[in-house]
Amino acid sequence: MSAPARILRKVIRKYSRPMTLSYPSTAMGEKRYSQIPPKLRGIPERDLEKCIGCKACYYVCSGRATTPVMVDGKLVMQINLSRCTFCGHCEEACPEEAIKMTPRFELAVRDKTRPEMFVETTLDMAVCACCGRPFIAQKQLKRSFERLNEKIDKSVRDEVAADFRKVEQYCPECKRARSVGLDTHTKKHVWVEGA
Amino acid sequence: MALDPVLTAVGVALIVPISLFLGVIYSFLLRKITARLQWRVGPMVQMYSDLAPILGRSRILQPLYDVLKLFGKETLVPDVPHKGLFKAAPYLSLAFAVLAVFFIPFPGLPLLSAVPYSMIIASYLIIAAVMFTIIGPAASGSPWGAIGARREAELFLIAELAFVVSLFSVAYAQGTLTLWNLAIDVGRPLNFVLFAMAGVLMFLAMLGKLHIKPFDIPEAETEIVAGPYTEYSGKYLGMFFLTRVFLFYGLVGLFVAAFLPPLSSSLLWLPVYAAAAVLLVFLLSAIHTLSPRYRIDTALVSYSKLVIALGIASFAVALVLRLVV
Amino acid sequence: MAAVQPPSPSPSPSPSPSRPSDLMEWIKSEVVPEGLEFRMGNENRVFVRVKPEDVDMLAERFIRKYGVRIIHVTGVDLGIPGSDIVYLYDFSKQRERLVIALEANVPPERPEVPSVARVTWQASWAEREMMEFLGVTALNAPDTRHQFLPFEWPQPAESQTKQQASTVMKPAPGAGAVPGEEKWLPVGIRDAYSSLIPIGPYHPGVIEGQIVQVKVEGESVVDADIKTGFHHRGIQRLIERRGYNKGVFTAERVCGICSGAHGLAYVTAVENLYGAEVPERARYIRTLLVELNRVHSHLLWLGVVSDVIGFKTGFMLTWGIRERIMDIIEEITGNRVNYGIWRLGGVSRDVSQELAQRVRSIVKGVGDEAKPLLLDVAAHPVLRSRLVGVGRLSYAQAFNGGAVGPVARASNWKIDVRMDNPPHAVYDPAKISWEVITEDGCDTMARTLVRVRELFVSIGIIDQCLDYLSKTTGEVRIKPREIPKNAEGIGLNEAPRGELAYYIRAGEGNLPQAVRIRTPSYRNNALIPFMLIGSNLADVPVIMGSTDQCLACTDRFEVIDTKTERICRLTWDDLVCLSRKSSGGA
Amino acid sequence: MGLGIMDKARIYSPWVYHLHCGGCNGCDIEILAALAPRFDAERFGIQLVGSPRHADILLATGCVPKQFIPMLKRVYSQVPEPKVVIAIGGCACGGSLFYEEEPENYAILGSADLAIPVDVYVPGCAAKPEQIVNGIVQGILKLAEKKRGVKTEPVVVGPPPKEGERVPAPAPAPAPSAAPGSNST
Repeated sequence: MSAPARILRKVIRKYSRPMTLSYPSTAMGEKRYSQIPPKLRGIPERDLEKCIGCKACYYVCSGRATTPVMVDGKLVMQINLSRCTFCGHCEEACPEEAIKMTPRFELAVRDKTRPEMFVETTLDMAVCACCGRPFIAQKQLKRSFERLNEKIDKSVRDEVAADFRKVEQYCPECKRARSVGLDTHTKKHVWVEGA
Repeated sequence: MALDPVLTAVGVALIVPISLFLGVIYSFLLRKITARLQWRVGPMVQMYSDLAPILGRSRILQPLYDVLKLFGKETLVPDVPHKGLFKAAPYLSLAFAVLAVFFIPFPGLPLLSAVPYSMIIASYLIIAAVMFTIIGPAASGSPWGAIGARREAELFLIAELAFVVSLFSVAYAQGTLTLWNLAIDVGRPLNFVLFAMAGVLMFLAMLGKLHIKPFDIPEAETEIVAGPYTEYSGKYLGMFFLTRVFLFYGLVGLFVAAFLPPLSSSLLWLPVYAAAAVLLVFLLSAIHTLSPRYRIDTALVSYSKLVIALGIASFAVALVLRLVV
Repeated sequence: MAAVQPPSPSPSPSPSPSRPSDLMEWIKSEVVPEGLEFRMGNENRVFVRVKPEDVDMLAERFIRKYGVRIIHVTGVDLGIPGSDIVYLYDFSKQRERLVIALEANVPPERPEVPSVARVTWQASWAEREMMEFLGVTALNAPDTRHQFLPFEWPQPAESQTKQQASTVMKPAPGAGAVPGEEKWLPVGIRDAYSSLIPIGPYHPGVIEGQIVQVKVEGESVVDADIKTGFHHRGIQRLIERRGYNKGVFTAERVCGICSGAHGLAYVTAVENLYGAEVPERARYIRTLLVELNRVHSHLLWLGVVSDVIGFKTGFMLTWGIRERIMDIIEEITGNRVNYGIWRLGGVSRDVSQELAQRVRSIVKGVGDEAKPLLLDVAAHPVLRSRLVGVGRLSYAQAFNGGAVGPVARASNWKIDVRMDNPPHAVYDPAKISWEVITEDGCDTMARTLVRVRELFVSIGIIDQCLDYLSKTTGEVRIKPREIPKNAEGIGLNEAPRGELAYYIRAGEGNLPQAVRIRTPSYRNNALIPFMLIGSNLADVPVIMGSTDQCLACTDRFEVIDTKTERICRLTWDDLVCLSRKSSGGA
Repeated sequence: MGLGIMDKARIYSPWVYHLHCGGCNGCDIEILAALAPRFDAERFGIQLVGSPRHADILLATGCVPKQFIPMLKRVYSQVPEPKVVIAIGGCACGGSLFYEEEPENYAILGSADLAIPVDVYVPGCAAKPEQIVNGIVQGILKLAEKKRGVKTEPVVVGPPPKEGERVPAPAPAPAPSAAPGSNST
């Protein structure tokens, strides 16, 4: 039996029932809709409570699709889906597990600037007491203080907390400028006030 | 049989929509059966219920929609010296295809096939329809068009040889050149041997003329962009596709008329005619699914060997039938 | 065909396992006797400082005496101290996993290097690429035209001979080329008897953007030339700016079909930099994914070639089977195309035992179903008539031209990176039993058979990997150590199309100073014009497809044509033949 | 009545032409996978055609290396008028991994919408075949809105948003009447 005849027999017997999924329409029931594995790297989702605005995902993103954006005093961590490569690297790097790659992938838009193309979390910023410039997200400040507490043993904890209270209200520049005066400065015994 | 003008006039007016509809159904069947043999669904007969309002209820008339869409599109004409010929070719090839349909009997509608020598006229019209798909692209000035036209001409040689030899061997055996007489009398039982052989020959000719897979060499889109139709767009391309639809109906009608005599003689035979046509389309799509494309030179060699051998054999049988029996 | 006849293929002694110490003696005594400065990298990589003058003499000795293969010739621009030209030689046939890199420093005021391309044709393309980007001229190289940039751009290498200048002329105004937009198109002499067919960048038979100039008499091809460089996205400059961790994701997106191979090659190169040790389970997961990538790439290729021949059913059936493999890849890594699990020192996702068990049965089902079907498709008489004897590439041409992967193995040259210098995955015959497939047909049919049988070997490897993964557990990742400052790393991997080489030189500030990628299609594309000459026009897409060339791979840098002995008048006229002024008319 | 049928016919038989502008051919293969048996696009009459002259819908993939620009524009100008361009994959939508701002990537232009006007964006690094079929269905709907003979003037689209630059949120879209599964027109 020549090869084409064998192929025809196989085609009629095995391949005449189409394996086509009924994708855009759900009329044929869920099973034939489309098979999506649970751990698919689809559209990322940011959890508002957990995100502390630490920009770890921005430093890790190889395509720079995640960008921190200042919008009228608020920090907006924005993933621009038109440039995102869905690689899941930010999900690994996020210290707070705020980003989750959902198996959702359906997205076809007519205009690139539609809200569906952006995954955002907005955080309000802590303002520097001295120069009045927003320098860090409040949540990140609070969270880093909690992290600090976990690591320090009990005895020193309240003293450190007091120092931290003094330091936390200034932005890095002001802190550097005024740090000598603060009694938390390591070499404060060297510096003599006004000398 | 005298030609009463009234009946033929009605027939002629009636046959154009019928042939268009049947041609579209045949091409749809070809696409659908090919798809089902390739493990997929193909144009859907019954569109999904929730998509129907947007994308239409059913796609049986898909070839018709393709043609209508092409008529609705803007037409780009290349800036070549002989633009007139480029534009005229589609009109002429469509005209000849429609004319050819008039000479092919439909069960119950003898049309002009009762005119003496109607077979010769029908075959010449079909030849002319295919001829203009060669002349038009040759004038299109693009290297792809030129190569496509040359391949079409080379293929045309062999397909034409098979077409003519099969028709005339049957005509010679029956002793008449009018298609209607052929379509009516079954003649001697021995004819079936001749009908079978000439039928296979005609089948090969149809493969060549309708660009079915082993011989769709002119339109090999992966080798030469779109073959002869590279430069055509919009309504000219639509006309070429319409020619193809009418040719499909014409060739199937001719096959049934010449080689399965009683079928297209009267209205009673219509269901059998339809069954024979569907079976023929199924065979065509099976061949279409199963064979890759020949290269033009190997195609000419292997195709012509087969065609010449069968041609001589069928003429011999026709000779025996005509003289001895 | 080539400037130099290849030596008879030296009998490849079974590579004897060598300890680093006696390796150095062997190199000092035999290979490079002069008192040159040696440096031993990790995993038998040896870096030798050489004077620029005797580079071609060394190449002559290596090629003549040992029948060695050039992996790549590339240059690193150091700025003030001139630039380092690196010649990578694959000695893995002589000593186990030995790769020797000769580095010649070229002063900025006199950037000349004797051309190695005169010795062996394998280096001709790499040298033209070097000349184009670094401005280091190879003295009397056989061909000095541009590699990626359009012909039109200024020629850094002034040593272009008079004769070559005549072949490449500016487009005469009004010669069909739209002035202004198309100024980089050279217009040459149109020969009277043969018509020139530009298979332009937009051609249905070719998935990616490349121009093949085919000079045709009637239907038979007289002369051929390839100009690509359309997919050049400056990937190497990006990786150099982004650092090692982000580089994984950039390297993975060089090519969509063999993204697994690129991921593993890049990770192997960086791990070679600092001599990493990768946990056993991660190695098995890496092997599993590279082999899955090979299976789906070969199925894809079978579908595309049968589509180009016109056998649409072959395309539909092979791609239908391929969908099941893509489901498995999607299940394991989360994405069908770019797997994204490659990390320095291991893998980012673990394959659970239950998943490995389930996938194993699916893969076995696919293997059993595909085997009879593919052998039937390969035995189809009309298909064979289109493939047998088409695009011939003899063993001498393959050896001298430096073919890699299935194209070389189909010409009876037994080279396979998984056997010679395996990447950081599990390939030693002790743990996984597999074998290298070779055919001696030397034509497109042989390449088809090589790929079909390789597919089933890969399915065997996948089965063994899954068997190991479903039985054991372990950690999948070790933190990468600090990368020493001026370390150099060479990562080799067997991509579905052939040998893939990454050369990375570490710079300061945790950024690579130089990343050089040499992809398999870079070599196989060079041989396409040889296969095209003498074939039929209808076969041009089939031959171009038979090397399974992946332009996106090649164009991370890219390729221009080759140079035959004869003075080749490589011309092309109005480039895109569809360019007709549209006169409207509804 | 005549025009009505032709507009309807334009929805029923969208012919697709694959316009690769320099991508990594991950999305190009997914487009072919959309025509393969599992996501058979021919159910909706979609056919891959060989020449831009026959095309209605252009599937643009890739981040347009600079050598492609003249050819891309030329092929775009040859597609007969009621045409729709669908940008498939991250590269064509926003230049994904290869687009860099301050040390500008010397080799590429950015994304396909900088060279030709794009109607539908389908993001994803290797957009899944389902997404592509979904995008084509969106393209069909957009094609239906384009009247015959009305030339679509090329919409000049600026470069993708720079880092730190807030993209203005557009006006809310009309109620989506599109096929389920795609969440916006």
